[in-house]
Amino acid sequence: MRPDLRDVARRIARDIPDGAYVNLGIGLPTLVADCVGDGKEVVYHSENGILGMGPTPAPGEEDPELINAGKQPVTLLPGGAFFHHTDAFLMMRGGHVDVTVLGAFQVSETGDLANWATDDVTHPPAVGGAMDLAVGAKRVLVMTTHTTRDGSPKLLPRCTYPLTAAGVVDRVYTDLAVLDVTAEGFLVREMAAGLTRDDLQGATAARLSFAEDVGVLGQRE
Amino acid sequence: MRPDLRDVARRIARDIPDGAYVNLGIGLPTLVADCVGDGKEVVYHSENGILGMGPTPAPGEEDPELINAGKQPVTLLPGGAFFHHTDAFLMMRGGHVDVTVLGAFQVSETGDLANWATDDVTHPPAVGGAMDLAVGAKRVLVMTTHTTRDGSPKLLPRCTYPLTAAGVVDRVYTDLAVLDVTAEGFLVREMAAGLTRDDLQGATAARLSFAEDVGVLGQRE
Amino acid sequence: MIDKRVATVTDAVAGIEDGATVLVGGFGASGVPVELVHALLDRGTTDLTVVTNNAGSGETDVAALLRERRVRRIVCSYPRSAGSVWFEERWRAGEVELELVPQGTLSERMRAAAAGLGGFFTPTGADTRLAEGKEVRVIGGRRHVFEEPLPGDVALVKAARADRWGNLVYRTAARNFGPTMAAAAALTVVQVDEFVELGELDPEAIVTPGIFVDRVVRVEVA
Amino acid sequence: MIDKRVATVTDAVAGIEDGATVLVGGFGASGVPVELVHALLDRGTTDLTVVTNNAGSGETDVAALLRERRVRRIVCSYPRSAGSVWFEERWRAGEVELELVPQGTLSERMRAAAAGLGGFFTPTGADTRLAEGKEVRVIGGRRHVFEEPLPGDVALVKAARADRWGNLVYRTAARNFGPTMAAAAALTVVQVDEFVELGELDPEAIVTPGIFVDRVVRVEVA
Repeated sequence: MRPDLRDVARRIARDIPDGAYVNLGIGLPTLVADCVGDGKEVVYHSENGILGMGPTPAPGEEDPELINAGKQPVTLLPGGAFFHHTDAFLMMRGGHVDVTVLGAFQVSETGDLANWATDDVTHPPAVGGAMDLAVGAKRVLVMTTHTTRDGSPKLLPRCTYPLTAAGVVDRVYTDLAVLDVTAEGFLVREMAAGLTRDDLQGATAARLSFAEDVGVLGQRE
Repeated sequence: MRPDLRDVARRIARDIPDGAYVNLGIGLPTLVADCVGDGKEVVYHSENGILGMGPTPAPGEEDPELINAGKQPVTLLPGGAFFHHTDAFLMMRGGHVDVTVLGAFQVSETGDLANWATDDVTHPPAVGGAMDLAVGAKRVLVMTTHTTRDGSPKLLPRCTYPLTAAGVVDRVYTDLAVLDVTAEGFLVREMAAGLTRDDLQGATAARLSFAEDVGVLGQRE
Repeated sequence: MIDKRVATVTDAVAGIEDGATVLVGGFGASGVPVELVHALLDRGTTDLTVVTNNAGSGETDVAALLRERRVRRIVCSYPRSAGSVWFEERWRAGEVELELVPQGTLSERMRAAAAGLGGFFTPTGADTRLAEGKEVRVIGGRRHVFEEPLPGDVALVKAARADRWGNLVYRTAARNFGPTMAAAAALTVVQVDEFVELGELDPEAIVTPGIFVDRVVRVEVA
Repeated sequence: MIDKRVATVTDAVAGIEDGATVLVGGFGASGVPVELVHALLDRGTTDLTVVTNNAGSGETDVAALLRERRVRRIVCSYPRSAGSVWFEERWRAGEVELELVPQGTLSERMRAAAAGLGGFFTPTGADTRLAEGKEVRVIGGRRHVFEEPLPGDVALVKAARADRWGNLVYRTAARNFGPTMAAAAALTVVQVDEFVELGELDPEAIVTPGIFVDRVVRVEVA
């Protein structure tokens, strides 16, 4: 059975070490927070000046000013701290965030990331903090569907959409595979059960290589 | 009677407006704080992260960590704040300090200031925060004896000692005169009682011009 | 005697002129100085350059400035959001110029202005179209783009409490751009929920020292 | 589980290697992490580059490192003070290299390293001999000098209180270089007077969030 995005989030959560400082991008990546368990203590960072974000508040308990980067209400854990935006981005750009998980429109085999703009010029552009996170986090993980809704590949030899940053992606997690970005391009570490190498290559525009011991995605839970 | 340095400090204090944010350099300029009265509320800034410094603590009341830039014990007034060094210098460099009073080895007629190094190479150099204050304060006042101990002039066409900053001095207060730095060089605003213009020019290497209404230094108290 | 408190939001925005560059605090709806922006709207000030993270939403604050055609140019990292209808309308019609800046660079450029620096090199955006026309330099083997300071004529900021010296503390994530904007503008105007006596704020915990603040006004919490 | 507390100053300085660049907090005698520097001395670490505002005084901390010839190079704004005997002795003998940096530039260069920036232009020192050999650029009609980031392999910092996440608060003017140095080093080691429980520090008043801190050790107040 093809893994769904919650399975992908669970898989990413496994790769987040105990004690890590983590920034989850807006949208899909926020699913990861719910999957980090096993007694791990992870400190979540938000670009708007929060370290130590806790779970979503109970209905009626929301504080309209205490929000995350996606403008959703959050809470603060004991040990959490508030600081201003410039310090929040000092942390992001300066390599203090251990792991970030970002969404993507496209990822290239050299680790280029495109996740802020398409070639649609009828909508005003918006970039937010994606570029700072992409260049600054110690480890950049991408969480994405393997292809677009119409089946076009998202893992490409070169991105065609405007770049967020060049050569920054460390690992990509999709509903079909886990792939490392290496000097030789995408290296498949895990694949969804029932998928052949040809299937996966067929859904990928970049040329894939395969690790000696390709695991089954979602089978190590 | 030739004014002493306490008279000069009193004269400077008169020029500090109510409500000003003021940084007093190490040494002589600290005399100014004791002379600011008349119900003025002045906020003193220290480069080591203090705004709202109060008077010297009573003997036995010193806190060894609460010191000023000259490493002397100080106190904090209600409304005072502590911050880190980088923010302290952001204030200094960024034009947030209204007035600084600095000592000088030499001042040039174009407002160059030399106050951190002589040509003595047997002592290790030390610069501290003088350069940041000199370039950053909105108004740079210099407090100095008019000549060195051996009678050499300190107000020169050009400084011979290494510069602290170029073109920054607004006004110089000495035991002989108050002089503005103008596009035409030093303009004498006030002179000590009993001194002739020739006396003053004789003690000054730079060429002086004189305001239409030269006042008597120390006579406006 | 220092007393930066003013009585009304009208007093707070007095003297702000047409053509001003105005830094407007807030991230999403958190920390937005809504009443100050509305006072500026009521004042009739126009031809503004607005520097702010988002471009407003619905009919309030920056969205209202855009609706009333007071904004010539907006410098911003994320103008597009649910409800950014007026921004999109004015932008599509070519009635507002947009300078898009990565969020960290936006904040850092204001800080550079506050700190009296002439600019800085950042890796953020160096390999992207947002670096077009900018100086790029390889430092430590990595491409960096040169970014200029971004000062404001005015900053409009929301904080939680102030004393008469203008010392400020904020509340949770409403702090966001406030401290940087307060330090980066020639005239800094702050709305707070509450005034406190001088000395009541902990000197170890003051976030924005009064040296950065020109006017504070109390706005009743709704 | 995050617990950055270590039991002894010896544990706190474990692994610091010869040749390291060490940022040492303090201004005069205020905020100097004396016991951490002595632990580094006891460890025998040598060939150090020390970045610190002053060069020590008397026989303690940085002065002791200089006396014991552990310092190859010192980066500093004001090495000369009453009692800076060991610095002067080593400097006169040509046994320690001095890089003199204006104090604000020293602090800002460390901040640039902390912030992941490639350097900045500052007006400070631009017309002085401290700009010799450096790039000078006229920005806004004013001469600016280009300054590079100054990162540490290690920072030794003194604070007042810490929790197990490494969140820190300081005491009065002992804060000085601590927050900047803590953020600018690969390994940040902090001595505090007191440990507190997680959640005991006010999240609005934490000065150094634990993200910048690797080890905290409690040192008995004499």
